[in-house]
Amino acid sequence: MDTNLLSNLMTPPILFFFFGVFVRLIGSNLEIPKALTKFFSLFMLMAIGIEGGTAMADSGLGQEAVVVLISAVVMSMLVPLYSYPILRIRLKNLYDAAAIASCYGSVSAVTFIAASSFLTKMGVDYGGYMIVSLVLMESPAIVMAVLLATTVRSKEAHNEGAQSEGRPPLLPMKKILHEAFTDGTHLMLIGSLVIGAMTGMEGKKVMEPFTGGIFKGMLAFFLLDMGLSVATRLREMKDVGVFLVGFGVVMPVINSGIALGIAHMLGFGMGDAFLFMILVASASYIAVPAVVRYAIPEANPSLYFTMALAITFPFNIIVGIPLYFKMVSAVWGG
Amino acid sequence: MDTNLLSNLMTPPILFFFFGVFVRLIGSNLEIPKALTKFFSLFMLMAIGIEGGTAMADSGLGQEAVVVLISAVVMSMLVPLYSYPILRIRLKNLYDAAAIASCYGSVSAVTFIAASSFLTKMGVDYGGYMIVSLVLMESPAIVMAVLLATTVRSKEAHNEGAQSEGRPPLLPMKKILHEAFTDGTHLMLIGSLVIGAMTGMEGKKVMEPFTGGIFKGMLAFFLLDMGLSVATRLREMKDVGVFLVGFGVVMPVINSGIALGIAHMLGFGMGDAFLFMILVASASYIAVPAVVRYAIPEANPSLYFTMALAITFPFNIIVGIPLYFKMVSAVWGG
Amino acid sequence: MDTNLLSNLMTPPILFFFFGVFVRLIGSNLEIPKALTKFFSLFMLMAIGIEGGTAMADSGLGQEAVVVLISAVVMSMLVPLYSYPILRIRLKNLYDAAAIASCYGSVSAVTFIAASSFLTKMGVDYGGYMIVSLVLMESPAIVMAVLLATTVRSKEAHNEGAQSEGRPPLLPMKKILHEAFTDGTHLMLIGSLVIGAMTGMEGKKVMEPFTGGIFKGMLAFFLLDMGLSVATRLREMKDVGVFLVGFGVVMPVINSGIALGIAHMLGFGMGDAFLFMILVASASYIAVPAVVRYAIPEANPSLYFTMALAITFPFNIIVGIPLYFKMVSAVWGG
Amino acid sequence: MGTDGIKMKKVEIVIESVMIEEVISIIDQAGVSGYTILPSVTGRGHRGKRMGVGFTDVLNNTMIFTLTDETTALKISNRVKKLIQNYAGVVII
Amino acid sequence: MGTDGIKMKKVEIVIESVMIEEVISIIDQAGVSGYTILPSVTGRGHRGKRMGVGFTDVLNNTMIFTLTDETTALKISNRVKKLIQNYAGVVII
Amino acid sequence: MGTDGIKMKKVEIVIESVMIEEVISIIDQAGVSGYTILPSVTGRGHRGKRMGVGFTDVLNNTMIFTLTDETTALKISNRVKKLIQNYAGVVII
Ligand SMILES: Nc1ncnc2c1ncn2[C@@H]1O[C@H](COP(=O)(O)O)[C@@H](O)[C@H]1O
Ligand SMILES: Nc1ncnc2c1ncn2[C@@H]1O[C@H](COP(=O)(O)O)[C@@H](O)[C@H]1O
Ligand SMILES: Nc1ncnc2c1ncn2[C@@H]1O[C@H](COP(=O)(O)O)[C@@H](O)[C@H]1O
Ligand code: NA
Ligand code: NA
Ligand code: NA
Repeated sequence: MDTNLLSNLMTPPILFFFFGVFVRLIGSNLEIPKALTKFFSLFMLMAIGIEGGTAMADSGLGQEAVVVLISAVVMSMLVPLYSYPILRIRLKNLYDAAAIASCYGSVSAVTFIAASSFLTKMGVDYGGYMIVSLVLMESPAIVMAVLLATTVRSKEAHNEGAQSEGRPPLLPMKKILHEAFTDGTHLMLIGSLVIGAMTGMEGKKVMEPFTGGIFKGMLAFFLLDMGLSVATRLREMKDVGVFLVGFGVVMPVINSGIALGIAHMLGFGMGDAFLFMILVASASYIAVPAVVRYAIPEANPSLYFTMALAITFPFNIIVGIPLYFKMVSAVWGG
Repeated sequence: MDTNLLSNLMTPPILFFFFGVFVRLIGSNLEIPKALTKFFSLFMLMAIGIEGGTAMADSGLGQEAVVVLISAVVMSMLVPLYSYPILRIRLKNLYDAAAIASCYGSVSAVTFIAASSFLTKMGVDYGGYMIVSLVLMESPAIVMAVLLATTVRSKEAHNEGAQSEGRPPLLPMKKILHEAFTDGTHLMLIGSLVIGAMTGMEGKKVMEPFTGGIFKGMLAFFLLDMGLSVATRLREMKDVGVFLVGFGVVMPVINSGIALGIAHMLGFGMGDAFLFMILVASASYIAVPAVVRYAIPEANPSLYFTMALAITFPFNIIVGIPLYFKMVSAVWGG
Repeated sequence: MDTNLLSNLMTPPILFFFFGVFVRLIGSNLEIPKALTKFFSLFMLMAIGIEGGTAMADSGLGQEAVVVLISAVVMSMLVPLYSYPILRIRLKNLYDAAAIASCYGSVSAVTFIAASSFLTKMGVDYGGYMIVSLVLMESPAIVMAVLLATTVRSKEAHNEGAQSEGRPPLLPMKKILHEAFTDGTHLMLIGSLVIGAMTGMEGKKVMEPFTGGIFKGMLAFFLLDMGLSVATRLREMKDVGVFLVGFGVVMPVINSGIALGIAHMLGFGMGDAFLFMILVASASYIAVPAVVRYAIPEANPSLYFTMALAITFPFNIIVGIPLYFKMVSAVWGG
Repeated sequence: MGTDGIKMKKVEIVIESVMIEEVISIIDQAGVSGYTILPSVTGRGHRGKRMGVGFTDVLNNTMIFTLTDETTALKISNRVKKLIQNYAGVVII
Repeated sequence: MGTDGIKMKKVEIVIESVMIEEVISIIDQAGVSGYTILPSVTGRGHRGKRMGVGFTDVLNNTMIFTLTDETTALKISNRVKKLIQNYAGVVII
Repeated sequence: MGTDGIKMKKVEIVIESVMIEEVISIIDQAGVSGYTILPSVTGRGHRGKRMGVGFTDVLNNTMIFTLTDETTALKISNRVKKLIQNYAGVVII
């Protein structure tokens, strides 16, 4: 089965990711125009949104789905809550701890895509509501981060006393929440989900050659660009020390383990359990960093963005997907 | 039939248009990179051009086609001619009146696309020469506008007498006509039509997965961006008063009515009649505003561009298409 | 057969090339956004890379293939070597001679694509290793050019004696070689070839709708942009005199003749022979000029780039493909 | 320097893209008649390289400049300088 | 300021994109040795927001600057200022 | 002009895109704290029109500017001026 695992993982899109990393590490000038990378990311959100919406329209939201969705939201709040104290052990800048915790509470859509296409190749089913989980897990993590940061700030203000006057102005909470809930990539996914649900199978069929047929090719290009970006960040990684690299690799495994326990306890199907693990184990490098940069300016984006993109993302793609699948297979007896 | 009408209208591309409007109105930062919007518009012109060219190659230009084409050209000159005095009733700046009249004499390719795919879903045929009409209706309207503006200018010069010396310089007519006939989007449509006609069904088959298969997906992205642009213009709409909003909504209905009368009188087929109404009722927000900006600098682009894009386009898509279809059905006894 | 030749050549993509030339010559403002042209070029390299890699995986590298590949590499070094003295006859700036020689030693991927799709339409087979030839022919030509330039430089330094101090600094050879072998477009082709070879038919199938289905449409857009660029260069062509225009037209024919001789001598299959002629006859306007600009700053890019793009490319597409096919047919008795 | 004969100053600001809306509202509040935006620039500064990745604006910069009188220029500059204590950016008058 | 030791002026022009060709020919006619174009900028001015839509240039701006001697700079500036009575734009010397 | 009260100079460089890495390393070696890049500009100069084609950088320009003290500004300017004897470009201080 292991060679099967590997061959199901080593598809052209994933190989283009490795190619991108390699190409940048040897110092090539290969570049994907930014306008296209932006488009590819929106395209992918559209495609999975429609996929998920159609599946929802087809099967509705049963009790099983509701349990999964609630678990997803809860985990996206719990992960930051228990990650924060872990991060505080070593990080002096508590804002960094809050920001990183937030990214790990949220999810990576590309990891989800890779995992779900791997699952399909392994012949395992999953519910369309898993995509809804993906959507629901974005914002709570951001809200948690903002709350954590606010706590830090008021503590600091208390310690510093009257000196706090000289500090740079912060953005009002209303603006921050607005930003968190209207982030473009976030809405793109929700909108596509709703449109998929409204138009059902017929809508899906109309969009199929675009969102289905050419999907893997677009994904290949996007992953190539991600490979380039990952390598660029790896080269600049001096900020990220051993502790954080360790966190970026160990935390996903812990998170996936906790997710596995919950999934088993609540009686998820095997496919749903696997994707739930992936969601909980992955970290956001698109939507969340953009909002966190806005909301917690005191935190260094080189840290949280680099960790989510350049450490945890490749780890999940290469090691995580087969590992979590073995874990889930062992428990569900696959 | 009404729910049928609605479901044939509410396809994913159109829903993405509404989504775009919504997203911008709530202040999201969602953006489609401009390079891609530009590309989508060229792509769509290529696709319908090839479609039309192939149809032409297939069936040739019969007498019926010639009658339709002449009617189209005539209407693209008549609409500005009778719109101008209507606009003068309230507009002080006569250049604005000329510019707006010009946009309404010309056509909207996207409205045409939406209407023709709606027609196909309703199971009604139409001639490939309707796309030729689309092409032919662009330039005459511009020429009319330039003539109107020239009249206004000479009248003003007469009134002002010697003072006219201080006025900013205008571009020579030769440059303006060159611009009108070599506008990139205009030529893209013509070129694709000719290439479609030259290569016929075989050429179409070669291009099919690109111009056919993925068309609806590309359209969805383009309409999403149009939704964003429409909402942006709506937010900036202070320039456009009640009179002009009224014009943008009522005029298409009047124009479509006149088109209906002509189509009936000349014995058009039902599908041709419907698309003829759409062409006459729609207003240009791509090719014409670009040339008019160049040719009639005294007119305010916020007016004519906003009216064509943010008022008449959505009106035609939402209300116009089903309304004109009902009108045409009533007369042709569909 | 001649009308068959013509109709197999005059496909929509090629016609869009002519359309692009025409449109720019009449002064239209039609533009393809640069980000997309860049993407189209990478897309095409990905598509042919995967195609070639899959074919390789399927059939392996037999003795025949090895002979072809060695011939290709040898020719990419020979062409600059014998082109350089020819160019010296009239060119005073020997760096220009070296740079031009280099471009003609290398290859044009788009010419190759047009030729191979023409070949397929003519019903003639060819080996997947021809794409490997395409890859292998890029770098040797650059290395030859750098060697030629270095010779010129040391001769000049000798002539000038002590004066050479004031000359602008050159980039170190190590940097130049790095640039030559890590050029982005070059690596994109190699990477896709390797990924195609690794994933074989299964990988190809996954990517098919993207790299296969919509290929012709993307090619049409790319060729449209190339047509625009060719016409722009033609308008600026004052630098390129009669001698160089002659070189750009005659040299491909000579090169293809030599390639024909070698192919016949070594017993290539007809399809392989034809594509070998195309590779030898074509000149690079993407990868090589970029590296040569870096490596031989003393040469004028308006010369070598314009010649490869605006003279030899259209010549090969319009005259070369049918001509070389007739030549190969005459010898192979097609 | 100036469009109307009055002595005008050009204030140039490079700011991380996520904050461009804030800078615009600072300029708007200062009552300036206009500004020009250069949407996508990259760079290096105290906060390291900001060479952008395509799928997020977190490491992109945006440039904006405005022509205005000296007093307003200073007012804008001061407010933006406060902002860039927290966010990547640079102000040039 | 300058490349050749001569006192040079930098003339910066923001103009609506449809008119960039006209501005280039003004610069060409003034006999200037070169110019640089920043193809896609957005902005706000007396004529409202020009924040571009992708499918048309009607609401886009383009920026161009040229280095030249003072006399030529003034000449260009004056001609462009006439142009921007009718078209959106701003000139900075 | 300046961010920190010290008298600062702005050095602006337009260079053909293939050489931007070289210019960056000149700036880096001069020990400057930062720079900003305008990735894609076009133009005309002594070497003719550089109006870019999409599929190659050979005819594209890139602009970069850096704020620094006067001495460093001159140092950078001199080194870049040597570079543009061979490559298309212009330096403005
Ligand atoms: N000395 C400088 N010259 C030009 N641009 C600078 C300079 N310092 C900073 N920048 C720009 O401002 C951005 C943020 O700078 P910083 O906040 O210092 O990281 C950088 O990414 C550059 O684009
Ligand atoms: N005060 C200003 N500072 C910077 N840019 C300006 C200013 N005023 C106008 N602009 C630019 O010039 C364009 C046209 O201005 P206007 O013609 O005043 O609408 C605007 O869209 C801006 O890009
Ligand atoms: N006088 C000038 N004003 C503004 N930009 C210039 C000027 N001269 C040259 N440039 C820019 O520098 C590039 C290279 O110039 P050159 O090396 O003279 O061909 C041109 O393509 C322009 O972008
Ligand atoms: Na997570
Ligand atoms: Na109309
Ligand atoms: Na060759």
